[in-house]
Amino acid sequence: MQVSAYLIVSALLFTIGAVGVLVRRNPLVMFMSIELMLNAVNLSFMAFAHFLNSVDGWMFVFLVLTVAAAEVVVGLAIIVSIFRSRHEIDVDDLTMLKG
Amino acid sequence: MTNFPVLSAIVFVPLLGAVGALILPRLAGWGWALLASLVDLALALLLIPRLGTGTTHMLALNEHMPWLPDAGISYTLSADGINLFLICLNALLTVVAVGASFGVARSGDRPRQYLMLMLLLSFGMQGVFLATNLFLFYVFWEVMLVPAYLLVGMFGGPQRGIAAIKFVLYTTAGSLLMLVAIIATGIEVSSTHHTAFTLDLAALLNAGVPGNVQTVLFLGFAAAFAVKAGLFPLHGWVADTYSETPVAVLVLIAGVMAKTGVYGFVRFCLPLFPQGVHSLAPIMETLAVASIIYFALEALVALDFMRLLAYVSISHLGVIVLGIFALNTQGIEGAIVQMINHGIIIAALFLIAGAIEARTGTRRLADFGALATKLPWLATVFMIAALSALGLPGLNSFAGEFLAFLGTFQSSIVFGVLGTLVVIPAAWYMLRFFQGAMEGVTPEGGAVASARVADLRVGEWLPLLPLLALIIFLGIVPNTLTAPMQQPVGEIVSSYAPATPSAFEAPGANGHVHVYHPIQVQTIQTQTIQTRHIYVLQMTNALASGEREQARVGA
Amino acid sequence: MAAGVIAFFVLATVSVASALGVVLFRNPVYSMLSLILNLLSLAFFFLMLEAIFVAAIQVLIYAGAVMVLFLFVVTMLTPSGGGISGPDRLRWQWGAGIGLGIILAGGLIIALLNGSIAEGAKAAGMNGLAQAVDHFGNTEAFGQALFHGFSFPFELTGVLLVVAVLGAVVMSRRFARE
Amino acid sequence: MIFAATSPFTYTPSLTDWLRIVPELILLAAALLTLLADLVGSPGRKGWLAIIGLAGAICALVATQMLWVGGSIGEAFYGMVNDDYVSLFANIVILFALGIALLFSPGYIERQGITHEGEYYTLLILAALGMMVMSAASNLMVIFVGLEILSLALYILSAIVTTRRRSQEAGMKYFILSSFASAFLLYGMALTYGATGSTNLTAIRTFLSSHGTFPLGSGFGPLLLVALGLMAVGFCFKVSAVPFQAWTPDVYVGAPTSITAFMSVGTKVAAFVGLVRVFFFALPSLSVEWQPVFWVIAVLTMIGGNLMAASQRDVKRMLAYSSVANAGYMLIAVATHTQAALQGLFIYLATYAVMNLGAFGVVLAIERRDGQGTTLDDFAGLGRRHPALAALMALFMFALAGTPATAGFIGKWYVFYAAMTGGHTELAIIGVLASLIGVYYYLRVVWAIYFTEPATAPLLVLAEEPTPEREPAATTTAGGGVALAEPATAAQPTTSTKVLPADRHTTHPATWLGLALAGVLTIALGIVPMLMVEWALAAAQTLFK
Amino acid sequence: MVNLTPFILLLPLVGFAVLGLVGRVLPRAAISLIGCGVVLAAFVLAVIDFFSMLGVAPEARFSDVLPWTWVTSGSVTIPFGLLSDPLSAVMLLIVTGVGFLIHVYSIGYMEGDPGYWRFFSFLNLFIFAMALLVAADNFLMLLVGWGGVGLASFLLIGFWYTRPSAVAAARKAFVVNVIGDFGLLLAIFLIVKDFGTLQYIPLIVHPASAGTALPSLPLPFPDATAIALLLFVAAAAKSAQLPLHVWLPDAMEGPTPVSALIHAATMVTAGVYLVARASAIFTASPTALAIVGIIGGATAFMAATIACVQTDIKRVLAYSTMSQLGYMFMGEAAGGFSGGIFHLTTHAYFKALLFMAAGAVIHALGGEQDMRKMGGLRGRLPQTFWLFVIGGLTLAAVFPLSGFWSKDGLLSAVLEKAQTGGGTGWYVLYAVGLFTAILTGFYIFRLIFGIFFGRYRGGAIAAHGAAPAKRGGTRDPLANVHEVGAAMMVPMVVLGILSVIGGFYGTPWSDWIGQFLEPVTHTTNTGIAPGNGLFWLAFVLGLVTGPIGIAIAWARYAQREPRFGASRNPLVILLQHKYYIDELYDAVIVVPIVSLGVFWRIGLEGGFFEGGSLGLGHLVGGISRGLRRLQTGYARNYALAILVGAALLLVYYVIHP
Repeated sequence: MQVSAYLIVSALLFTIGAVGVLVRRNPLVMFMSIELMLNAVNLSFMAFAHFLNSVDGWMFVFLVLTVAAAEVVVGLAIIVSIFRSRHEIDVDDLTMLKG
Repeated sequence: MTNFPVLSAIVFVPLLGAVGALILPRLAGWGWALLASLVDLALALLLIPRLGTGTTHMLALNEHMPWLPDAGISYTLSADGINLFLICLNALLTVVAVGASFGVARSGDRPRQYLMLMLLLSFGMQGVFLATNLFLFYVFWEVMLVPAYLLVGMFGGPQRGIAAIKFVLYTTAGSLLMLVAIIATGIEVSSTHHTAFTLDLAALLNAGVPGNVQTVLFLGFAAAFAVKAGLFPLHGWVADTYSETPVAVLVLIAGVMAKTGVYGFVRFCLPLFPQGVHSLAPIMETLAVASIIYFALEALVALDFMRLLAYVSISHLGVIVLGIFALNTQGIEGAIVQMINHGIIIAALFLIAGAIEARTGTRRLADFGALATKLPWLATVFMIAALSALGLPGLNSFAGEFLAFLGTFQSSIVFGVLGTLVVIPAAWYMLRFFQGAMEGVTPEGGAVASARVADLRVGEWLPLLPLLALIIFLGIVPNTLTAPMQQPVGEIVSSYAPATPSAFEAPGANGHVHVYHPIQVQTIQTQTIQTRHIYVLQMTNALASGEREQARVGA
Repeated sequence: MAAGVIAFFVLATVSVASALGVVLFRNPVYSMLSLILNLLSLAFFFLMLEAIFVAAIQVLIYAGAVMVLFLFVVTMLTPSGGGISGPDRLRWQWGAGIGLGIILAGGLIIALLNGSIAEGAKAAGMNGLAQAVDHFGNTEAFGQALFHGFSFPFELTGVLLVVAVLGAVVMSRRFARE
Repeated sequence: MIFAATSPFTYTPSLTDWLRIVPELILLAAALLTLLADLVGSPGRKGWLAIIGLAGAICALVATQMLWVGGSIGEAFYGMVNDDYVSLFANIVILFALGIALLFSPGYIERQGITHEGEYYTLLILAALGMMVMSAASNLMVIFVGLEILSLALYILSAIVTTRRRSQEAGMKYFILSSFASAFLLYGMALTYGATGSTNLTAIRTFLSSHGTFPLGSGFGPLLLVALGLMAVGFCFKVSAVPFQAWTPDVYVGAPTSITAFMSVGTKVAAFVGLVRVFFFALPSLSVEWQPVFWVIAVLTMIGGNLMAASQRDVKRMLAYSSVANAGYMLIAVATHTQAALQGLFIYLATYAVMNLGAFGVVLAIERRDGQGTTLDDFAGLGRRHPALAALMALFMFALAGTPATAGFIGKWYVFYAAMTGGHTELAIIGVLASLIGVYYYLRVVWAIYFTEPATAPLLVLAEEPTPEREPAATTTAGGGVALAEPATAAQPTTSTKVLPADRHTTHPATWLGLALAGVLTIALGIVPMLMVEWALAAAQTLFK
Repeated sequence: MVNLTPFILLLPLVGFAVLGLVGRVLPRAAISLIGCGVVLAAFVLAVIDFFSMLGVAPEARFSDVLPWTWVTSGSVTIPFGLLSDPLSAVMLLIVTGVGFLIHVYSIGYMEGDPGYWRFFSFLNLFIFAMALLVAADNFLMLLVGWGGVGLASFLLIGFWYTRPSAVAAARKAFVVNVIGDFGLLLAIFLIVKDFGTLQYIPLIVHPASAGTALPSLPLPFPDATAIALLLFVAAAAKSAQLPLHVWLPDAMEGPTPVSALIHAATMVTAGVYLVARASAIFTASPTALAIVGIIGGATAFMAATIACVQTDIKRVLAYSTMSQLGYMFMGEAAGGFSGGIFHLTTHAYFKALLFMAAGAVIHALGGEQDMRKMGGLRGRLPQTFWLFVIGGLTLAAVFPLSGFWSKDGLLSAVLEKAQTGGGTGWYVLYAVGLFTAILTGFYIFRLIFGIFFGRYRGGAIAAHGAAPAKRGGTRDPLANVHEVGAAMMVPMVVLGILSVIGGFYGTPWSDWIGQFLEPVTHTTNTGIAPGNGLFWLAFVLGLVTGPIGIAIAWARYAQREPRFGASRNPLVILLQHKYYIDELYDAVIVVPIVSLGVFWRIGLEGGFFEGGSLGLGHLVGGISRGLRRLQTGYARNYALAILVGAALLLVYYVIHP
């Protein structure tokens, strides 16, 4: 397989994730979309690592995994905290700050 | 004594005064402020014997210290015949303004801040007049703005906030463009001559600004200066600011700060950008004439005497601009003389107007009449100041206006005639103000009819007296002012006039290039120019020189 | 080779479809499951790219542990109808999002099709992953790099995790003082 | 062994490596110490945690100084971090910001009733650590991890007032948007890696300079260019450049003010240093490609930030937009891409840090318990109520407006100067015109402080009515000014006798110290900036070769 | 010869300063003493100067004192110089001499005015300024004096500053005079441009003086016409010539001594002096001279016609002054510069006398100035009556009073000019002059008859300081009317004597004054020589014109009930409205300027500038609010913005290479 093939899959996943953030108002789903974007990038890294014969990509993926895990923890904590105080998690309701 | 950094002292003594004024309570602070301003005045006056000989070059007396050498920034102060008297004026008017603030210090609102800001303003303006590194100049230029903004806004009339912010926005718009022009000047000079980037005026003058960019750079500087001078059509801030500001502050703002703009033209634009100035001089002259006439007419129909004086002030500043852009000796010297005179007169007029308003509580001209019956001394003082303002021959303003118009006339008859025309509306509006307030009949039931009748108090006399003395003295011997600037102005003019040797021209104008040494702290002396005692028989040369003069003007 | 190509296309289809599922499923739980599917398909990609260890942690940690946490929260917060009520005030973002998505994907694909791995970079063989794999074995090579050349970022992840833990504590623990 | 000592598979960190990250290590130690110390002592009296953090910051600062003066500097940990003048310069600014934020915190925490004090301090210090790591990074993955450390810490800190909806909202928005933008950055990094074969900045630089015809001559151009664009998105988000600025005002307003003060400065430093490391150091050969982009973004940011700030009445929000606008001025330096511009950028960062921290500090000092009370109306008459706070605020406002003899002017001067020497006079002109709008809204604060009286009548009258004997208590005020009520308290006149003393807060001594420090530096950097200029030059020379 | 000019200036200046600063607290006697004393001393010095000048040869009668340099700027040096030469000597004698007499007169006239000290202070100021004007050795110092007399005139016209009419008159006088200053300034600029100096010495000394040590004016020189005309603008403004004459009648609002001193004897003649002083420049431009002549003639005629219908006695005299000044300019235009100065001196005597006498009448009637309310005062005020008659006869140029010689000299110069090739225009001017002479005799005796003859037409006159007499009382309404005191009478008598004999130093047979002034004025035209055929014709015409006018006046007004009232004759109405010139100026100049100012204030200042800056502010504010609406608060919108930015960047980079 050409590297381009992986990259195109990666690009598609990334785009879907990005659009997902835009179109969904459930923070959990938005969050999932972000995970999707990160994973798309991971795919690119792995493909590059493979085709470049370079270990950097692997390492980067590992870091991204960790970061994603940490983000999940923090993000879910924030979402839960908000849910606790207002029993609604619609992102569109968070518009006190504007203008 | 030669090693004493007198210029720095002149600049920083007011700052010292400001600090003291902030710390000390009411009258002690006032005393301290007055002391500081008096010391500053004394220091400034001490410069006159050193620089008033008529033989000192432009930028003769220097104090130099590196600051940010990589960026061409240094702490350089210079004094010569051009700024000598402006320094004195600022010091004097600071004394006057502080003196006139006694009431505030005794029982007014926030006296410590008031006095501090006033001295800070004076500090900034001394810096503006003395700085000859462009960066330093800009620093002081803006430092001057801060206390002015606060003074207007904190102590002004009911519309003070708007007036203050308008003032700041107008002036900042100009000065930010100047900032760009300052940087560009340094860059153009250093890249043309492949020298290190510097903003020292002396170094820039020695190197020379490349001709092709002079026009643009000049415009950048002119934006700042023209706004400060209230040149038409950039005057939008003037009337509002002046009518909202307390008079003691106006003494400094109208009396001195307005001069910084026109001073900037002389100090920086003319020597640095001869070609640019030359090509744009007609436009500047047009604007100056427009200012003169337009503001004169506005003064003629103003309903409120503070606004009237504001227009008077900028109309006269138009005369100064006109003189400067005549680009000949008489014009520029007249302009500088007029800067001093204008400062003195407008300060006096604002003090008087303030005294009137304090007594009557109104500033609508229609409310006034026959005050002279109650306030004869005030009327007398007012009369003298008004007469000087309208350019009565024999009082100080006349000398400056005469030279400025003379210079203008020699460079362009049309502008000369149009500019001189202002003497007619000037007489009209000043008399309208004077007579309207002091003479005629008191309107029934107005604020004036029931006004307090106390004439000028000692506290009001003292600030006015030195101004009156100068109005008369400088009208009789204006040569006091022009003599020290012969040489430096001659050097400026030499870049505009063809190098025709003339028995009556200053040596600097003979095409002889003077090299400015900002680094050494010294006063540069050349051979004594022959003193100019004029005797009847010597006048035999006059006609011959007159012909040359004509040739020079024609060229 | 052909098997590889077929596998690639199958996996590509699955991953893209599951990604779309994440975005399009109304119920976040379905989105969640779809995401897990996507992660798994990626793990297979990693296997195809000969990164065995990464594929393993992708399945174990990501698709496993992390997603379980996720699932837990999702189910907790979406008792019925997803915790979202009321009409969507930003429906138009669907149009904008899809439009932009097409542009984005189009741009990326054009760029990616026009470029490939730099020959020079490939020739430089940068840091010889293949040799290391040959020398140490796949997982061992990963470990060697992690604990040698990449020890610093690896240690940094420790800081990151401390932050995450603190965050979780701050967000969830409550004091009586409030 | 078939691998050389520099291979990633065999590289072993030595003592030199560790020595080069001493400041970061000290800070980490301080963070952990704070965490441990949090176990001791009762809630609500944990101001001394700040002292630990402060000690850590000072020690780190000293270490930074020692590294600068005599330490062995250079890359460490297999080229992951680069302990050079750039990172040291950034360390100084970040640690300064951290120190000031720590000084601001005790009083603020007390007043706002923030409960998780231990975590607060630890996260604050760790965020600073993240910033330092990010600015010292010389590898894309360290940049990314550093960025994530600081971001995660800041998400939590923004949302740390869990009882306040605005704070939660700020945390949530920041979290979603920042993660979103990070994904773009990460994708850009991935593509860069693909196009150049390495994540190490030096390697990328070497690779690009050794392939002279690259990138436009070959087919790799688009890949790297797209990578460039995506990374620009990520960095521009972090520095709050238009059109990626939208989160800034919301998060800055919602977050606790001490955090806002810190992140407005620290994030900018870290992000800009990261940005210039990537673009100036690693990708200079592509400057033709990225300069125009940053040109456009700089212009948009300057104009947009200033315009949007112009009509704000909430000073905190206005400062947020001002932060956007200032990012625009800094982006001028990026778009100019010369050594002087880099120097200007560093100077701007440092000067911006002191004055912006100060400005937020004053906002923090007058903020009410409910996190409100930062509008212009609340500043009205401050000159009479709190003369010292008012004077400081005026100073910071003038500084932000770029008045000479303050730090603000030095920064602007160097940036505009660099832009013009770099041939971008038009950017300088746009910059000065935009800053004219800035003058308006900064000085409007001064207007409110000095030119207006408090919006409502003194509450004393209200307090007098039910219980006249309370009057003496109400007239004494700790600020030394005249006791006038905050406007909002007048809205509940019935309970005013209770509300009044509670809401007339004193400013914590540590806050005063922080404000004084910021004030002194704001003036000092405006008048004697030589040392800073020199350091910035050294930093610029390091990076711009 | 000695040159005491600096002291002549200094004395009244000291007087002004002393009286101005401490006069308020000085006793009246001290004020009178100081006020008159300094002028007397100055007069004595002027006399000494004059006689010492007579002692030296005519070419050597120039002495320049240069106390200090006023200003030096580039090639222009202007000293504060005082020149003593025949012209300035004559002028100083008149100024200080007549000035002194009027000071003395004022002691009586202003007695009881609360502003007594102020009045004398201002009078001294005037004497100083006028002395400076005539003694200056260059045009700039002349301008200083020129402005100074304008100021003094302003102050004195507006002396009673609570009268709105006086205030308005003062302002009008000042502003119109400033128009003259404007002309003078421009003339000065041109002189500097052409010659590089403003000193008289090189400018005014004519080729005729070749052979002396003094340099001469190059002829022809550029801009001669322009300079001359600009100088004449100044002269016309100061001397109330068309079209700048409007201020002089109004200036009669001032106290009568002021009218006598400033608006008759001295200041208004400054224009005549200026033309004589710059005779070399005027001579160089025949065009300018012709214009001066036309304006002079027109003013002489027009003012005389207006004077024929006025009823305010001071206004009659004011128009008379204008008319006489017109004569002087006419004569000077014909080249008779010394003749102009000669008439200036005689005019100073008799017009001052007339004003003083009018003042005596007004004083006696308690301030009444309208001759419709006078009549029959001959019996009550006999001395005043006779002095008035002497003045009137002199004005009417009745042989052999001084006015006859001087006016005849002027008309004769005009005729000579006409005869020696000046063109027919000069004949017309001569005819106008003759006709005006008839009018002169008419209006002045209309005035005399109106005041002193016929029946008293006014109301009862109160005694000074007493309440007005009760109406319907049987007492003589003129019971309280008395002849004025010695302080007022003596100066009148002196001037009466001077009016009678003052003409004998300038007869056609022995033109002493012409010869004396010759080194300065270079008079090209001393009138028709006695040997000429036309001489006697002209002489006789001069003899009869005045009496003709007197006779007409006698016929119409020397009756018991003369009619001064309204007339339906449109010509009379036109004259009563002074040709509607004031109204014309209001409509054409004042109203447009003020309207323009107001229009600008509303339209430009309030509209464009104020509105513009506010509008700009609102625009920025509006954009700001508009942009802030993009900041919706929806996180998803923000994400959209990020994505849009990213997409734009991407598209740029993809399509760009």
